[in-house]
Amino acid sequence: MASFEPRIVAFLCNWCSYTGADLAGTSRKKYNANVVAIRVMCSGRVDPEFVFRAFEKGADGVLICGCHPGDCHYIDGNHKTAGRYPMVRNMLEQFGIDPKRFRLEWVSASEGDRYAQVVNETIETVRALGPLEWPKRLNESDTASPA
Amino acid sequence: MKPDFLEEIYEIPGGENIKDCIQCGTCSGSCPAAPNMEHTPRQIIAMIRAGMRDEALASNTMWMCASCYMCQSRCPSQIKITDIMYALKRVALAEGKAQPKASYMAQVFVDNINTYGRNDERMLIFNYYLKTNPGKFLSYAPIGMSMISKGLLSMGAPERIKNIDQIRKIVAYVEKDGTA
Amino acid sequence: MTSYAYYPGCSAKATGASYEESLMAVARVLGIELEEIDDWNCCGATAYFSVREKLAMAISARNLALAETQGKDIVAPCSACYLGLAKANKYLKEFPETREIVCGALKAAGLEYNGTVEVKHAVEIFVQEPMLSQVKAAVKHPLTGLRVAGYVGCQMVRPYGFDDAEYPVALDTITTALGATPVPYPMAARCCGGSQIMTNEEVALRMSKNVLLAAEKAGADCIITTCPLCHMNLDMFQAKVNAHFGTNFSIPVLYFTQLMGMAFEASGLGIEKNLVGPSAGLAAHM
Amino acid sequence: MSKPRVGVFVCHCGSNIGSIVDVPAVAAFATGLDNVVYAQEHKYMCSDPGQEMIRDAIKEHQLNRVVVASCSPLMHEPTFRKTCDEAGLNGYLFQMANLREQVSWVTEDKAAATEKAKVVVRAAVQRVADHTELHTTTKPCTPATLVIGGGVAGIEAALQLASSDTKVHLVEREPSIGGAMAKFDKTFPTLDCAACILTPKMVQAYTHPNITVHAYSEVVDLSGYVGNFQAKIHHKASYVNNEKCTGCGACLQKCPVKRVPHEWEQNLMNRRAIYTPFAQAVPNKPVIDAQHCTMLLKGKCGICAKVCEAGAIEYDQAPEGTYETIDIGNVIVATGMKTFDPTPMKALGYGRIPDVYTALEFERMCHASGPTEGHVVKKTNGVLTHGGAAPKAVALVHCVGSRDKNYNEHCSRVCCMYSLKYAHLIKEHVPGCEVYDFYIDMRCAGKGYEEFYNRLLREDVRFIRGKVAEVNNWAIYPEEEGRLVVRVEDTLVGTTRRIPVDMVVLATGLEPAEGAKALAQTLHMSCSNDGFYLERHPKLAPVSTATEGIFVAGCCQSPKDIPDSVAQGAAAAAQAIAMIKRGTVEIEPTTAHVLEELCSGCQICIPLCPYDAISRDEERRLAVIEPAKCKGCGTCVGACPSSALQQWGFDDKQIYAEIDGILANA
Repeated sequence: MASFEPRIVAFLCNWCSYTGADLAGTSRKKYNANVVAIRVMCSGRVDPEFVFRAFEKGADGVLICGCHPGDCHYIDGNHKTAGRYPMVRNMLEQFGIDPKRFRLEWVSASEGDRYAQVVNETIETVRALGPLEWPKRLNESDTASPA
Repeated sequence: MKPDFLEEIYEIPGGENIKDCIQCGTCSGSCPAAPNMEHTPRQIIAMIRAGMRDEALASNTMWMCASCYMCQSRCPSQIKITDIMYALKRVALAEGKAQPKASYMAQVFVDNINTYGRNDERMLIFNYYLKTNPGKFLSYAPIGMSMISKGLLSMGAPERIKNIDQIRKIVAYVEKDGTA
Repeated sequence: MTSYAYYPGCSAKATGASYEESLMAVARVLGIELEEIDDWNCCGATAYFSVREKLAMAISARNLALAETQGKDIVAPCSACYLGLAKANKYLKEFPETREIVCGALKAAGLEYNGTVEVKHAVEIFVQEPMLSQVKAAVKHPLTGLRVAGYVGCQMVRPYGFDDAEYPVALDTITTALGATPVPYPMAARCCGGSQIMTNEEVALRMSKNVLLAAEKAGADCIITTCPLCHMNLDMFQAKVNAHFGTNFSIPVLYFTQLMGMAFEASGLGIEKNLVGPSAGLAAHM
Repeated sequence: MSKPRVGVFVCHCGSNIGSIVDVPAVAAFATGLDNVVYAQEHKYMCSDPGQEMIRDAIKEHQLNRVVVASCSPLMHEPTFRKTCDEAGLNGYLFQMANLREQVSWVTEDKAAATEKAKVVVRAAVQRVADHTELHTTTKPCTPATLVIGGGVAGIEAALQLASSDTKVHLVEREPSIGGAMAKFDKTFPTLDCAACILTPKMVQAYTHPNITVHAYSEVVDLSGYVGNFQAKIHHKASYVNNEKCTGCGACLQKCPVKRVPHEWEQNLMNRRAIYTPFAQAVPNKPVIDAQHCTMLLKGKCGICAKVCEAGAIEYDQAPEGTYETIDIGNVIVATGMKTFDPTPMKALGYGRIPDVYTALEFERMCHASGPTEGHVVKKTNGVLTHGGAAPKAVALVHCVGSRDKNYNEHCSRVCCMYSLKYAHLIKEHVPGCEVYDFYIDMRCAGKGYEEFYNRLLREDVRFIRGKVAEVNNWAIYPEEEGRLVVRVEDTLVGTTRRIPVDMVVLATGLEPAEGAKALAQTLHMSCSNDGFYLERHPKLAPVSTATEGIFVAGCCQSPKDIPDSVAQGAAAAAQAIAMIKRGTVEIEPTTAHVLEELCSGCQICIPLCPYDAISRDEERRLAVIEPAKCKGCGTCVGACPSSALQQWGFDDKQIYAEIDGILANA
């Protein structure tokens, strides 16, 4: 069958990573079309609920990008995101979702190349894990038997 | 003119950033052998980009290179120039375009390794001058004699490593799909 | 007890014999075990790369595979061997398709390469602590007043190497540890001409001449080298340089291990095998 | 709320989107989506006809939601928001779908790009249905402006602002304003004396009633928002009372500590423990260097206080200095640059060979009040003194630390020109001196620059195209004895050359100033890859930044010459003046708010707010948000366990809708 095309939702912070993603565009850096981005004012705005909602609605991977520590437009929103990140990973594991499907990366406004690279890496990691189809397999454990 | 000559060099490990050359001349300015080269290293890179394949391969520049890596360490575009000089030597040898004597030395050196697994200096000097300038070999006699008297040159036959078959298997394996 | 896999290189058994002898003598004094790699083959130096690239790496990698069976880092006294092995070790990690071919070739020969050993130059193992203090402690005859030009040539410090690429300090560190005085030497990391002495003699002689000229101008009593090819060009062909350029250099050229041996009052250093006899400054310490 | 009637407008953006994304197909796809009552495409949505089309459609089809699928919201969200307002539709009932920067420009495969475009449009359509009317709040704009950096760009900005009768705070961390330009002898291409054209402006800035110069001070904190910033300034302890000090200079003569390396003079001469950076310093008030003043270190001396008739010396000033907070509406950052330290480029010999100088060192040598009072001379056994021997030949080396991936990849723009200036100055100061100029590309792109280059060609400067590979101070050939040797390839001739000279001047490139990264974090500004400050848009908004109310000018944004720095200073001032003249600023309504019926008073949100905008109403045990303080980051909203906190424009429902739109039929 054609290689599995994962669907990934990305949450990008307005000041750094969304601008970095736009820079990847203006510099014509190519990356696969599996990732669609949602703009939030700060990575701190990303409620863990959004992550679970994305998986519940059929996403195979979720990526959050924020400013490098010290660069946050709101002083330390990114530190709070980093604080929530381990908790969300543990919960995903308890739901039987492989934590490698969920990723947090710092991308600055001038790192167009890095954004494209992070996106492509994430797609390949998730592609290797195969489709999640969490809604159908709510009880079956994902880590035990990846597709 | 062969425009894809640039791509050919570009593919070689170490040749990947030849496209970044801004022709500044730092490499030639750093090269101790440049005064004796028909083309300076910078000119050779310009010729590669211009697709002047035959002229570049026929030049003596890469055969003058002493592999001191000064050019590579100073290049503002971080081009591995010494690796590119090796690449040119290989392509010149492979296509029989290498005219200067230097290419014989490399050939004799490799033959020694493929035959004995090691390089006996006497064999290297003897075979090289036999091919290029036998008279010259005699001029080494005084230095040779003093080296023998100081025990730096044995008179015995050249040694062969125990597992010379491993060398042959390696050569056979790599040569089988004709990779350069 | 520091122990290394010793890679002698082809010249160590012939024209560079005194380099091996003095290295072994110094290692004995400092309690360093140099276990020669069994059935090592020629590293290919620069020549093999000029003929075949992937094959050159495979031939060189055979030594890496053999050293991996000993499980110890490689010490190569000759700069050309050091670079030949270090380059293979590095490129095999950087270029996957080259690694595939080389590992395939080695497997065909019943060998295996995993990249688990590092390649070190002989100078490196003496200048880093704790060994440097042991070198100082082992000095029985401080070489006070001896003016030494530390010459590393090129491939020990470029393109990789553990010291500055243009103004290395390692040999000066050793010279000072032995009680001698390092002279400011601008040609410390410039090329002696290497194998061009055979293929383009005029170029190589000019390069060696400049190395000798700088040492003479710096008032050095002797030059210490870290490579048998540099030693050959500077010592054995010093007469040829004089003949060609009308100079009258008479600068003794020692391996840095011979200088260390002198300070340790060790025997079997092979100093008598150097063609150019000792200068007055050097003789005072012999 | 009436049922959503969504209009979707898909843009070709010329060929930027249309050449990769099948725009008609996306428009057709949009018509099939829920709530979409109208879909149209256009070659340029942001053009007047494009906007006209939206306005007409809103009226004709009673649209109460609009989606524009075109470029990034960071590009044209304000444009289309205004378009909707003009058609009577609240600008926030609108959402953009980023089809250019995040779809067409980054996707090679046309089919995949079109599919992705459809998904992005669907997400926007589903999100916009949940949008609610919002209104920006207008806040008064404090008519005072903070200018950080007293170089030529900062001075120009301050003077322009002051001439519009508004208050300016000019903060400069050196004891005097003037910046890098004050160190120059002459300027290219006119060969004006730098001091003659700069000092009048410095004095004008210092004496202008509307400008307060905070010299020897630094900005350590910035809070608030556009129109209402609070800046905390740290006044370093100068141990001199500026009001009392008359600038008579008596203390400068008598201070017994004479051998302190003079940083301003590139350490080519010494200064005393009490000093002013240069003769025409503005303010002309000395400062005491606490690291070298024996009175401050050991409590012995006090000579400067004795000779000071004005009694301005105050040894008892607090060593940590004083702090002051000011209210301002805008900030203009003009913190300049520093030049590259060539020491790591060992081949060029700086630091190893005495007569190898950096550009600024040579600039000071040419300057009449510099270490050699304008005499271009060699050092005599390592020390630079007036009596030194004049050089017979000088080498000017271009691109030192610039256009070099081992150091700085960027071209520093000004070095070719100032090297030409040096060539002229050498010919002038040392008649008959040979001047060699080693360049890769002679970049003379400014007004009158090429003509200046032609002038130097006529002054017999030897131009050699080739980057200098090394400079050595030991001779191989007789004519090199006792001289420096430059080794280079003359690339136009194709040969390597060894050129004996007596002096080398390195055209060191321009880098971000010392402490630039720290200031960026204090002001929450981004830096581009090369470390200079990131402008909002390199072509269309070069002096503004992503943050409203914060502008950049001069070399802190990227290397540039004096004319461009002055122009940017004035440009930044104009944008600040426009906001001050308006008197108000529009504050984005995307702040957080509390749904009191859901709030359990658990206080998780309170410590999360970096701006203390959340407090607790003790009687009703509820969280309360002060909208003026809230900057709309949403961190509290993301943490609230009972979703009692929401953010206007980024409501949970809206983001859920966007997620569902992306993953529909996944």
